[in-house]
Amino acid sequence: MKRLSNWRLVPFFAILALFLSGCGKPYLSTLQPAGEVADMQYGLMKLSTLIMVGVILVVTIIFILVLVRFRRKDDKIPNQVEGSHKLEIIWTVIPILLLLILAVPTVADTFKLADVSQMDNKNSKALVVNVRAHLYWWDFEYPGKGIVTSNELVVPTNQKVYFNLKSMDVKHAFWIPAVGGKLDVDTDNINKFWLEFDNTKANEAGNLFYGKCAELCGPSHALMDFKVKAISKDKFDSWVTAMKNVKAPQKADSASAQQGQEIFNKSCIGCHAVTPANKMPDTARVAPNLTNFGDRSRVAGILPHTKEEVKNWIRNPETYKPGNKMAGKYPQMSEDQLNALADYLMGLKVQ
Amino acid sequence: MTNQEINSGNPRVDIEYRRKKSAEEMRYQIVSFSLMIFLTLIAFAAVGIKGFTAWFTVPFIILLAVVQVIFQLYYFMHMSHKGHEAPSLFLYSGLLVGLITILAFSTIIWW
Amino acid sequence: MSTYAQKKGFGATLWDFLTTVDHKKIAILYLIAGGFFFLVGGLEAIFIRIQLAVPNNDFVSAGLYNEILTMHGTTMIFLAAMPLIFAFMNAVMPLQIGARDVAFPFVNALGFWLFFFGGIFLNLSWFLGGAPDAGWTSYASLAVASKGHGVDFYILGLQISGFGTLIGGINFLVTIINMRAPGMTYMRMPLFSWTTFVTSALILFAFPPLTVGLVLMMFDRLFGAKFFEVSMGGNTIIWEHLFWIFGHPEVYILILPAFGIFSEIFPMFSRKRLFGYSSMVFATVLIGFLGFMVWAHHMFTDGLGPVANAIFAVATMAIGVPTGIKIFNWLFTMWGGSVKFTTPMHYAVAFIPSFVAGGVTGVMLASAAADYQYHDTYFVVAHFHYVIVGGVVFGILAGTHLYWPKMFGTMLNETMGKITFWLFLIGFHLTFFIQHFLGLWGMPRRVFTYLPGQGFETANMISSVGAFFMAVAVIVLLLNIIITSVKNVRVGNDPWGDGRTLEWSIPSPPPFYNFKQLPLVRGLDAYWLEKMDGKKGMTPAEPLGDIHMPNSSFLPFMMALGLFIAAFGAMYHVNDKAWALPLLIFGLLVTFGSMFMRSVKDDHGFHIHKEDLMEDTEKGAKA
Amino acid sequence: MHAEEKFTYETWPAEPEKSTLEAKNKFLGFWLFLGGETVLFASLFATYLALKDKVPNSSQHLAKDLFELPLTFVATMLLLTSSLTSVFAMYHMKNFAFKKMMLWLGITVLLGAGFLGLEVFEFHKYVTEFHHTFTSSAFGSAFYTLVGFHGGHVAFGLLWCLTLMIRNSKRGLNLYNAPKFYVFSLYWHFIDVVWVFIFTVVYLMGMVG
Ligand code: HEA
Ligand code: HEA
Ligand code: HEC
Ligand code: CUA
Ligand SMILES: [Cu+2]
Repeated sequence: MKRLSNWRLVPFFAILALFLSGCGKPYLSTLQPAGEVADMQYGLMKLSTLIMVGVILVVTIIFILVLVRFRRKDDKIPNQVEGSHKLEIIWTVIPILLLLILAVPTVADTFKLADVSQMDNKNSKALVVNVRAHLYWWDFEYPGKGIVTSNELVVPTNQKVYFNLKSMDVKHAFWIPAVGGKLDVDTDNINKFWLEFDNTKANEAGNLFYGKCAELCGPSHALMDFKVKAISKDKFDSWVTAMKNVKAPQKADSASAQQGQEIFNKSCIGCHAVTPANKMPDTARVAPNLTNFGDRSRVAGILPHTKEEVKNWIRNPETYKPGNKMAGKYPQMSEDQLNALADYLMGLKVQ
Repeated sequence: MTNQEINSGNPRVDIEYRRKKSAEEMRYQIVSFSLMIFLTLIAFAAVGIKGFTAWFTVPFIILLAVVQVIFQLYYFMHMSHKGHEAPSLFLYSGLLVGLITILAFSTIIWW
Repeated sequence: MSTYAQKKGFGATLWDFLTTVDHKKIAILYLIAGGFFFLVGGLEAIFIRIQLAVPNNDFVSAGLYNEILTMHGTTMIFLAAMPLIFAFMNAVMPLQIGARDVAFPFVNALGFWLFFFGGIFLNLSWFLGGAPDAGWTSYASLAVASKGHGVDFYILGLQISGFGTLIGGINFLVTIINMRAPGMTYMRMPLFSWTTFVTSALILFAFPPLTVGLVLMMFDRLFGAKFFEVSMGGNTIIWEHLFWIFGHPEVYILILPAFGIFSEIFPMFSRKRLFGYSSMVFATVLIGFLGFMVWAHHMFTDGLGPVANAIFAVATMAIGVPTGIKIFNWLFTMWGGSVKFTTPMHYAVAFIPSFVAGGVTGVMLASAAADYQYHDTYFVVAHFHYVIVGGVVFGILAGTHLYWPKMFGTMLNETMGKITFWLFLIGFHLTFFIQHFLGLWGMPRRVFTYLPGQGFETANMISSVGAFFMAVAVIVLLLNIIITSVKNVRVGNDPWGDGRTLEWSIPSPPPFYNFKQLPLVRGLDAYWLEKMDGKKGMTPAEPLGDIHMPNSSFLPFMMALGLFIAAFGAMYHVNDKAWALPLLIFGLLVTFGSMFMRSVKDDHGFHIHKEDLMEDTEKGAKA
Repeated sequence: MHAEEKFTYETWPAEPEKSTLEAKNKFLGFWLFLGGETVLFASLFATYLALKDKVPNSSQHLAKDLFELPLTFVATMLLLTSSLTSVFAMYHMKNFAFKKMMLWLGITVLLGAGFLGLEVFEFHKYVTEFHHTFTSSAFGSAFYTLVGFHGGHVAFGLLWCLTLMIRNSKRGLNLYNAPKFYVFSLYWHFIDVVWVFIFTVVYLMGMVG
């Protein structure tokens, strides 16, 4: 019987090991935290898992003993026990203690994560990003720097980055699993929080983290991904300078691209900006800013960043993101025009 | 479960007693009605007369409302009578849930 | 049994069920309708799992997936789990407390028909232009933006069926407070009746906020109000609060009766009285009470601020304590007992580790700062299916096997029952265990597909395979029901042989008046006490006398039908259809007309005379 | 005691609203329903408080511009008095004085109808003079929903009372209909309770600003 219960414990330890080993992908998994916030949360996860596994173990041991020892063997009527005060006190007090152990760090971390006092501090040099969620794409504005980028957030590592979240249509949620927990992007009010991107972990993840929309927002909710390029402070600063330098739409360099630019200026520029200093009010920014489209790693957040996929996207966005707000808003393009547009767009680089 | 006879053996004695009880209760009810009207008047006056700050007026009129409602419940709706244990339990539970709702809506809806 | 066992034609039987006010027949109606919706919801679950089995799947489209997802959650919670629980509450609770009937038989029937028509209305959306697609939570910004009538079906359907649930709850409360048999004090009441009581109280206080939420949403979508329109001063968080002030108690509305069923099964098949009865009662009440203090744990990521999050986190964790008390009391009920592994007992035993696993992940979710990671991921999906399937569905399946003989007079086959059990158990863990990890690895919930290369493929495939095990299990259960109904082997009062409470002291199924003479209750487990004293049945508490019974009525059906019709009118009125307003008025006239009829036509019911009852006894003895 | 039994002044029980099992059930069931209604109205109050004065632009009127003391005061007096008259009705019900009960119920209905009339007048004024409508802002929606729900309850109560009175006008009191009258009076008081909070929270607090 003892042997049996020991044998039954093996899977639990296996599960525990699996859980703590942190599988999943480094650019995505919450079990491979890559920043202060995710670390804190991972710590809470480990603590709570430990407690919970303890609880499960106790229950399981009693459970197995019962199943093994008290099967019906004869027609004897067992003793009708009413209860036991001692036992009842034990299983009231111990859980309370366990919960207290969990509650204290929970409360402490909850307050730590909500501390955005640096944002309101006029003198602080904290980096702030205004995040605006739109149906199936993300807009990132760097206030004070006068630049806007879309679908690919660029941040410096090893420093706190503060976020203002605002939705332009329905509710979304902003989530970079490997770097920290999510916060809703509400329609009613601006939500604020901070994240920190760890430099070493970012390198392990290829400097690219996956971000997701975590609140059901319509048909393409599943496809409302974005990417986070986490780079060192120096690289970030040079990126900002490079972006700022784009004062006017970049000139196309090849003939095909030039043709593409013309088409773009006719059919697309009404929605898409190609300069980073977007002066329009935020409600008028109806489409992703494409200034640095050539530097991106995905098309529309999900498709591989190749010329072919750019063409596919423009040919028929609806097949890739059902319900998106671009489909049907511009004339059908011929194969040549698609080629030209793709050449132009892929050439939009700042670095 | 049939009911036990509430009346005593002699109906006349009982009736007399009951009449007296109800007349007495009626007096209470008229008194509480007058008080309710009086409280209402004060509440309206507190708002009508300029010069009080909202910090005073609002809690004050809410207090008056609560008192008035207690009169309604205990005298008009007879919650003071026995046999109202279950009704009070459920009314107060409902009130508790409702107050928590109102508290939440005046704090964590933002602004 | 002169009145009960007569063979009737199909039409007469149908009419009987359409007009019945007998709680035992209403129980059967709830069982059938709830069972049907369970199959529908299960089929939707299967579609979900097929779509997610492989990345980039196109089994269903994105929009359709959201409809299936929404309807799966809504159907399972409102139209399957709750009605199935109501079935057992109706079938068993009045018998357990020794009552001849419920307090409001007419209202009881009305409650059922409202639920039924609400459910039908909701599901008709599939055929009338598309189902609701904003999730079962129907968060306001998305729900108001949702095109077509899907969300309107949700609002109106839930409004109608929710009203049915509410009056059903009041009926149970009054029944328990006023109609317990002589000697049945509160602290002698079987635990299932206690959980019915607390659940009904939760319904009474939790459904009004939902009603208000649905009304506001209806006004916004159908009548141009601006509650949730931010540019007009509205606020969508109001919906979230109202929904969860209802929604969290709702999950305890589901689980408490399941706890009740298990609290009957453990003592029965351990032949031992429930360990720590009074602390079980206390824990039930405490869970119900705390259930109203924690709703914002569904809104940790809303940005309510650290103070609110911390308060609600701690309050939520507190619920683990009374639940733990229950778990250990069940374990110690079996400890030292004589445990027989019948099918219901299988479910009860499997429930303990499954539910504990789901419960402790609940406590993990309660840790607000960590919930920022879990929220809206598959970790949450895993949590709630562990508690709901491992708790509520196991409870329902256990109850089905346990009470089947009491409701229908014949046993379900035990071997097939155990096959169902094992298939379901394996499938359940296979489907949902791995989902914890999917969530932690970064998979959000409510996604119609996922891209390859993120490490989600294998786990999703495993999960989908598990779902099919559950489907096979359900099919075996259906076969079991068909086969045993055809064989129809009749059973006696106490077919399990270990019955402890009053319902096992009377015939299966019971006569329509339940108790010829009300029983005298001498303690907890009243029937068991008598059995231990060597008696064959309960000692009557009253001499044999006439019994007063309510008349059947078709009005409940009509009232519900009227609202069903009116709902169509309200919905199509936004499309400027000329017939919509008249239809709305007509429907309301049907409902209010029926109510009017009900109040002006006196209905004093009828009496069963002493002589007939005696005749019944003789026949019963012969049969 | 059977519901159909005929009674006299002498045999009429002390608590007719609780003398049969059916009556007891009705009595308790109705109280529980009121418990639920408490939560319902609390939710509406909460919504109103969250949306009070939430208007899209400054051209729209706020609570302090809309409400006036005299109108609310008269309405309040009507409803409070009707609560008293229904207490009188119940007093006579308990004394088996059917005619007097009917008279007081009639007065209750009249007062209630007066209240409702004032409410309609008031709404009409807001809509025409202030363009404060159900659809003009979240504030408007919340205001009309809360006050309208109460008004709807009053209207339903009036119909209910009238139905009871007409239906039972020829048959006098018995244990079948006495609980119905009693339960109606509970309902009517409850409406009054809600109104006390409406005039305090919506009107008076609205005028305070
Ligand atoms: C029957 C249904 C049911 C039940 C019983 C529970 C029970 C619990 N739930 Fe769950 N929950 C849901 C159904 C249910 N839940 C659903 C449907 C959702 C998702 C809704 C949606 O978004 O669609 C949800 C979501 C949900 C969330 C929100 C997650 C999110 O969206 O981010 C949270 C957060 O706190 C939570 C917590 C809890 C807790 C603490 C319990 C506790 O009651 C559990 C208590 C039990 C135990 C703890 C185990 C036994 C105890 C012991 C053995 C004693 C010792 C234990 C300790 C010391 C820990 N639940
Ligand atoms: C009582 C509640 C309940 C129950 C019992 C279930 C049961 C199941 N649920 Fe779930 N589920 C929810 C309530 C419930 N669910 C809720 C509230 C949500 C959230 C919705 C939202 O986000 O809005 C959800 C969401 C949800 C998801 C997440 C979807 C997403 O986020 O994208 C998934 C995915 O795996 C899932 C799967 C399942 C499965 C496989 C079962 C299985 O256990 C089902 C087993 C049953 C069967 C398999 C039935 C078999 C039927 C047949 C064989 C048909 C035969 C037909 C005829 C004879 C006509 N459910
Ligand atoms: C109605 C305005 C509109 C017009 C006109 C429009 N688009 Fe778009 N475009 C959008 C929106 C909205 C998105 C984001 C779609 C999504 O991800 O859901 C988008 C996305 C894109 C993307 C992917 C952006 C990224 O960040 O990866 C590209 C490339 C693109 N559009 C190119 C074009 C081209 C080329 C044209 C003209 C032929 C065009 N668009 C016309 C609205 C528009
Ligand atoms: Cu945006 Cu989901
Ligand atoms: Cu909850």
